[in-house]
Amino acid sequence: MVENQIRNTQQPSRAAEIVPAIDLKGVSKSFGPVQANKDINLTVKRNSIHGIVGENGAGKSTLMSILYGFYKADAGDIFVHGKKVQIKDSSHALDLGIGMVHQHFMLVENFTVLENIILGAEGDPLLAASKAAAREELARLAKDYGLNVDPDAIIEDLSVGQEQRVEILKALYRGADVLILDEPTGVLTPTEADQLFRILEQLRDEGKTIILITHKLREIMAITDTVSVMRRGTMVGTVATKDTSPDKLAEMMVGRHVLLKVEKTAAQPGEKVLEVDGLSVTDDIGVPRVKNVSFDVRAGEIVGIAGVAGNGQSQLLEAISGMFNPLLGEIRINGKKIKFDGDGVADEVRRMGLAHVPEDRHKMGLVTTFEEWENSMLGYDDDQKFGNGPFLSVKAAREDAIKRIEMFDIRPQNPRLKTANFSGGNQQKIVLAREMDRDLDILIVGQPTRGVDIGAIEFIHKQIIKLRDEGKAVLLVSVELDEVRSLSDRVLVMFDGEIVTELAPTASEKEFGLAMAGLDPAQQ
Amino acid sequence: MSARQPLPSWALNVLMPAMNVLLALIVGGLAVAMIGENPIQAMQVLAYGAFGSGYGLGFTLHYATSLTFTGLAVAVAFHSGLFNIGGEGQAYVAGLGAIMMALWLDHTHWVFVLVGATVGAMTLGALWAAIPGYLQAKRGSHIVITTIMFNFIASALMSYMLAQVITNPGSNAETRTIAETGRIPLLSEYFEFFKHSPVNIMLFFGVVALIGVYILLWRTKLGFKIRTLGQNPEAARYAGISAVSIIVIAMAISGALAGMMAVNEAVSVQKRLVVGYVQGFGFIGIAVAFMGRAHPVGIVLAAILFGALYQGGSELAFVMPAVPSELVVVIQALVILFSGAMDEMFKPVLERVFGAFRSKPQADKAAEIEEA
Amino acid sequence: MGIEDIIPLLNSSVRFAVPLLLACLAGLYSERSGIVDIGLEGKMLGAAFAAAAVAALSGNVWYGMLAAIFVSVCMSMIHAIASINLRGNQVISGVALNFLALGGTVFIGHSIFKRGGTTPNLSKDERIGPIDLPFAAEIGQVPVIGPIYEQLISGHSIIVYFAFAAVPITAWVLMKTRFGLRLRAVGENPKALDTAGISVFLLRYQALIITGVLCGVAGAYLSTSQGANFSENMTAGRGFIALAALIFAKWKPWNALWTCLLFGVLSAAQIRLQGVEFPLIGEVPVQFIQALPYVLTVVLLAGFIGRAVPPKAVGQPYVKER
Amino acid sequence: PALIYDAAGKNDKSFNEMAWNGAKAYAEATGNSYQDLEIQTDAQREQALRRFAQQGASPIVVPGFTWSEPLTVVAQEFPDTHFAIIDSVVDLPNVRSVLFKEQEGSFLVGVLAAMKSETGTIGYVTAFDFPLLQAFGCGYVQGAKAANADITVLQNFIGTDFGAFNDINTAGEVGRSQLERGADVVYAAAGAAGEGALQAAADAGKYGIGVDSNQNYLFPGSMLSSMVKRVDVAVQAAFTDEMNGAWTSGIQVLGLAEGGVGAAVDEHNEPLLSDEMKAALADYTAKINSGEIVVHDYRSDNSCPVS
Ligand SMILES: Nc1ncnc2c1ncn2[C@@H]1O[C@H](COP(=O)(O)OP(=O)(O)OP(=O)(O)O)[C@@H](O)[C@H]1O
Ligand SMILES: Nc1ncnc2c1ncn2[C@@H]1O[C@H](COP(=O)(O)OP(=O)(O)OP(=O)(O)O)[C@@H](O)[C@H]1O
Ligand SMILES: [Mg+2]
Ligand SMILES: [Mg+2]
Repeated sequence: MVENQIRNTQQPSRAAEIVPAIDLKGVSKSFGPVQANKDINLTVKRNSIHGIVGENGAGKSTLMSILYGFYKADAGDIFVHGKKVQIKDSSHALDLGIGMVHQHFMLVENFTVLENIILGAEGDPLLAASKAAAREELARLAKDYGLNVDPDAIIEDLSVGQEQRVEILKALYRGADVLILDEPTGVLTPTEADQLFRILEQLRDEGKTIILITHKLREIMAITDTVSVMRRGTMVGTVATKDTSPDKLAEMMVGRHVLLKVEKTAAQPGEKVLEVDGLSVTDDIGVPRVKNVSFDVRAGEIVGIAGVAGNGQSQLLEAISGMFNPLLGEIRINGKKIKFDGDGVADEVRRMGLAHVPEDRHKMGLVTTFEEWENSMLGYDDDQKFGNGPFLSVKAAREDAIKRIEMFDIRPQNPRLKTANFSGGNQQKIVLAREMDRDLDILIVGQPTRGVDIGAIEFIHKQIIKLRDEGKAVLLVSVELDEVRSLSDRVLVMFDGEIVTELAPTASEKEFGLAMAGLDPAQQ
Repeated sequence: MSARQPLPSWALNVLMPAMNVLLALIVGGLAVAMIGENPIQAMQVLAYGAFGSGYGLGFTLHYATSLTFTGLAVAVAFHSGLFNIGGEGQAYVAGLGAIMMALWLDHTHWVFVLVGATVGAMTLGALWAAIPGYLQAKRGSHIVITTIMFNFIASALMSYMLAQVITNPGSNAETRTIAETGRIPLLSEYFEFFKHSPVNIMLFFGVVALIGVYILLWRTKLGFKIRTLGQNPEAARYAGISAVSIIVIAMAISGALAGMMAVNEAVSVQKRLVVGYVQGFGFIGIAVAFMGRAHPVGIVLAAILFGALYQGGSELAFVMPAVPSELVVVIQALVILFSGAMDEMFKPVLERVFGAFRSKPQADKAAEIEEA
Repeated sequence: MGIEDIIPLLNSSVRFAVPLLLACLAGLYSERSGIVDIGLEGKMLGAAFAAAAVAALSGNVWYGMLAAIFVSVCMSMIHAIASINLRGNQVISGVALNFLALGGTVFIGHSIFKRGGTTPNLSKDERIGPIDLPFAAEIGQVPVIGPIYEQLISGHSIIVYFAFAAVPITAWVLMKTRFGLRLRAVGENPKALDTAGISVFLLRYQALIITGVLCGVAGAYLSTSQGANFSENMTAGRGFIALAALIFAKWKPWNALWTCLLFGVLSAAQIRLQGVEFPLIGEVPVQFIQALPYVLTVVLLAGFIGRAVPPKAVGQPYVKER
Repeated sequence: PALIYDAAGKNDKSFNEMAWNGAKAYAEATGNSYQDLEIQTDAQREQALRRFAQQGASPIVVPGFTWSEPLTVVAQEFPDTHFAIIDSVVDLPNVRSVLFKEQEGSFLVGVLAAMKSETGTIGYVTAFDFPLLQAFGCGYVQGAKAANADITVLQNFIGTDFGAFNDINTAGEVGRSQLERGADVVYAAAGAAGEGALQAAADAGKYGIGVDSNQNYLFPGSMLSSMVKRVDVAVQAAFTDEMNGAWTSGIQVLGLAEGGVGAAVDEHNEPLLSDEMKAALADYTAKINSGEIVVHDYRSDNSCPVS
């Protein structure tokens, strides 16, 4: 409170001090068999930044979706600025000044920014007027908060960072004074994240109230005033940020002690496993994405690729894993060249000893409508152990799946459950279990912990290190700079399709910052 | 907690479909009443005509066999992510392959005719479906357009073949009849029970096809690849599955299945090929496939249901001539509507009913059953 | 082949194109809102019957038109209930409507007119006849453009002008109005609309009503303007062609116009090419000529049109809570 | 007695409806009743025949060549039942096969068309490429050429399968296209769809020729004539012969001479026919009956000497 006042530029009214912006009492919600929220109480002070943390599937998104009127609570009361309300639907929530930036963005991909902004808030039946109005308002917001995006850009062409700005602008355009952000930084680079936080603080200082869901305790500690912890659909507790620490929070979340920093010994690199030579990749629409990239990864080392999202990492991964034919250059695994002919050499590449954990599990790594055991053999179904000849041995496959479920502690422990019904964290584990637990020579991993809670992060990091210590080669791509630095033995920084430099993980934030901006620190 | 409870599987998979079909029959009955006929009697006749005698059953099964083939065809394509509206044309063109083999071999022995016609039918059917498949995979030509177009093209092609090429002077746009020696036996030749009904050896082929498709889709690696592609093309790419070859293969299988109808109808029963012999069975196959949830068990049930409606319908035409024969089509439509498209209509109601009767723990068990 | 041959050809093309165009636009509204509609055929057939039957009974074709629209909209609402409220399979629902129309028209038609589904012939004033645009005769005297105006532009059924007007109107609605914006959004990402506080259900219902109206007009055109009575299954697959045209047109109104006109021209030309001696080839079997429109469609598609990307959410029922 | 219609159904306003009329005529003339039935699928044909045979109906008349196969089967099962098939031959002791010389009737309307035409171009619209329908067209052309050696006859098909018999709109466009290409008489042999073409002719103030039943009443003033095919006579005859115990099996060919086919002349089209035309009708009728003119039957060799 005290520091609030110090920090606040404008003095909040007395009323605001006592009347909380949001007050949830005994809120419960269940989806069929799944009880997502059990009797939740939550109080959010006016013009404060309130953090919410919790494991995957803890019920954070659901609780916020209820507050935003997207879902209806089965029980419980909602008070907004002290007034008891029955939030009928999202438009009602918006009228009450509650805006939400969803975890999975709610944008129409082939619309312009402007169209997305006005959608649902058009005003009169013809668009012309409202569009003009929106333009001005956007200009104003851009000026006030440095939230600038080209109003006529098509969403598809924007980076995730920009997409998120659009989401925030949507909320502000609708005059939200309570702003909910669900895992906003999951997809952002450190720089983007910092920009976002500056904006959030500015909003708070102007009297808005912000609820921030995140899996990253660093962020919680950095900008929240208060933090609430959820576990398995219940509210474990709410504390003032200044009175707590990452380890305490982690323990509250998971219910046990967790190591937050990765412990690893020095690497003993062996001979080259993966060699990339003058690789250039051009995407379907002819845009060059990877430009003459060369590097190699040795047995027993983890090579990290740092960089802002959208600088060619994805295309690099796709080329190496045989999913996409590169334009020029060659890739060798254990000295054997990958022959790109026709569509889908990914299976051959796998047989050469490469395992691939894709960046986006929902889009690529999993068929969410399949049962868990089916996903646990995706890409390896031709293996002898899954049945000989053309036939598939369901029995063998399920036994194999159970083995992996136990080894990677995937929950619920049911190979017959539809994959969509696993939480994101567990979905990620299914992919890791499939790719890591086999005799591979090199593992390439994209965004291994995106959207995954710390309990799972700790586990995943351990597994990657273990693999390295068994003398496997690992290529790690992540937009989480911390992650890259703490896991890798060498770090390559990628910018605009090129590898600008190689840095030691111990290099300073500043050096990385420069490199990721495309400037080789060596030359500075 | 609301009073709703998740339904046990028997309620979901037996009770609800039954209620849907019943509703369809009731509405159909209203139509009958509308024109001043006795609906109860009509429904009795319908049911008796379809199942009441070995003879009626024979017809029902014969129609069901054809529908099983066209239904499975749609289902296989569907699992690879493609909507094959072309069953009608594929079955039609397949008739050409079937009959030409049959007429070529009919002086030998019916076994050769059976094998030859089957091969011929499956080959042409597969071809007629694989082309749209290839165009989809390679050129991105939308399969729905191409299969629709191929239906029309098939009609023109067959009109040409039957009127100008393999025609037989004196008779009308149809091939000559298969010689006695080469006629595929009807079951009635072995079972008096089926006397005078067209059900024939292809019935067993239908059963084989059902099991075959099940094994293909859920017990082979090809099937796994087909389903992966159908459910998530990106994941298929990630897994190194070649979309082009899988699509072409899936469509070929689909067409081959549709083609089997030719052997059941044209070769075995009509013993010759006549213009437009498919008579819409290809289109009903779409309904059969979707109502059967693209699963062999569902498909066989749907096929029998529709077969029964056809056969019961013709019985109705004898017994109650005042009822226009189109009533059957109307009832078919209602069945498709209620048990196909509106299949969850009664779910909320039932959930409340069950909720009222059952205590929490049981409900949870049911929930688990449902989830697994 | 001079202008005096071309104009009739084009007139015929227009008459072929109009029902396709109306049905195609109907499908456009439905599918842009995220609802697959393979029931266009059935709606047209039902409407064609209603129009012919009511016109014959009342002697007033406009009552027929209203009946057509009413029937088609009702069918569209069945589709709406199945696919929006009950989250049923939209393809099955469409198939069901097609069969319902196929059987229902004859069932009812026969019980009323006792002539196996066909309705009595409509006299000239019981039909929607051609109308002459202002000064058709006068301008007709002007060389070249004269005949074009008098014979090609003028002298069509009001429905023809309606159909052509529907194209720019649809384009305008889609791009320039609130409804259009929301319609496009709901077909791409209904959740985005829902979270913006707009009812997905309501919007889709509105779209399907428009679909019903347009199919109704298309059906009325077949049985009371281009033709003069109803006959069993008289749509003869036009609904499916329209569906193909919609995809061919990549769900865009102007493309829809060109596609349907193209198909109209091919159909009209096909008739005139039957039995014609071609240089070099000689006379081609008539069936090959008859297949021409369909074959060319496939060729064009594979050759030039390429991949058509449907509205993202099309076909999937909107489920809020899994 | 019983009558089982072909797929098009008893209300097709042509072939099957004629058969129905015959049955009705029999009922009126004798006061006896008859049974009839429409079928849905081909598989029902045998079923229907057998049903009536078991019920003891005799004779059982089936109009349409598609009946030949099922009839062959069932007629053998019921040697004591009498059957009659129209438009096809089933060579069995208890079956009467009735054939019509459509080409002869078509010849006559061809003559009328050629004589009526001022443009020197006439048209023939039919459902699809199908021997029976080709036979109509071939006779029509022969007649036209006989009356006017250098007449042009446009021949067009509506579709490629039985669906064409219902596609009124395309039929209309086909008719129009012929009119636009200079035809001023259109002969439509396409079941229900035929009306589309006749309508087009009427709308354009040109002439149409109907088929099977006398369709002159449809568009008085623009119907030049109708090529009537007296299926009704055949059906009524079969019924009455049985009643009078005068049943005869074997092939019965009904041509012009037997009054089985002809060009309908009634109050509706009388005014349109000039005296020369009537004279020509009589003249050619005589020549054909006398055998002086033999009208080629397309079905005999699946080809037509003239076009
Ligand atoms: N739309 C839905 N339908 C059914 N069940 C759902 C739905 N959304 C969430 N759930 C259930 O509610 C639980 C809570 O989900 P929620 O999304 O709130 O978790 P979360 O805390 O946001 O997880 P994450 O940190 O991964 O986003 C999930 O475990 C899931 O079982
Ligand atoms: N069909 C379903 N039934 C029950 N629960 C579901 C279903 N689909 C998803 N869930 C739950 O909903 C929650 C939210 O879904 P979501 O896909 O956002 O998971 P997530 O943990 O947020 O993954 P990510 O962080 O990658 O988005 C997840 O925790 C998952 O357990
Ligand atoms: Mg969440
Ligand atoms: Mg998440």
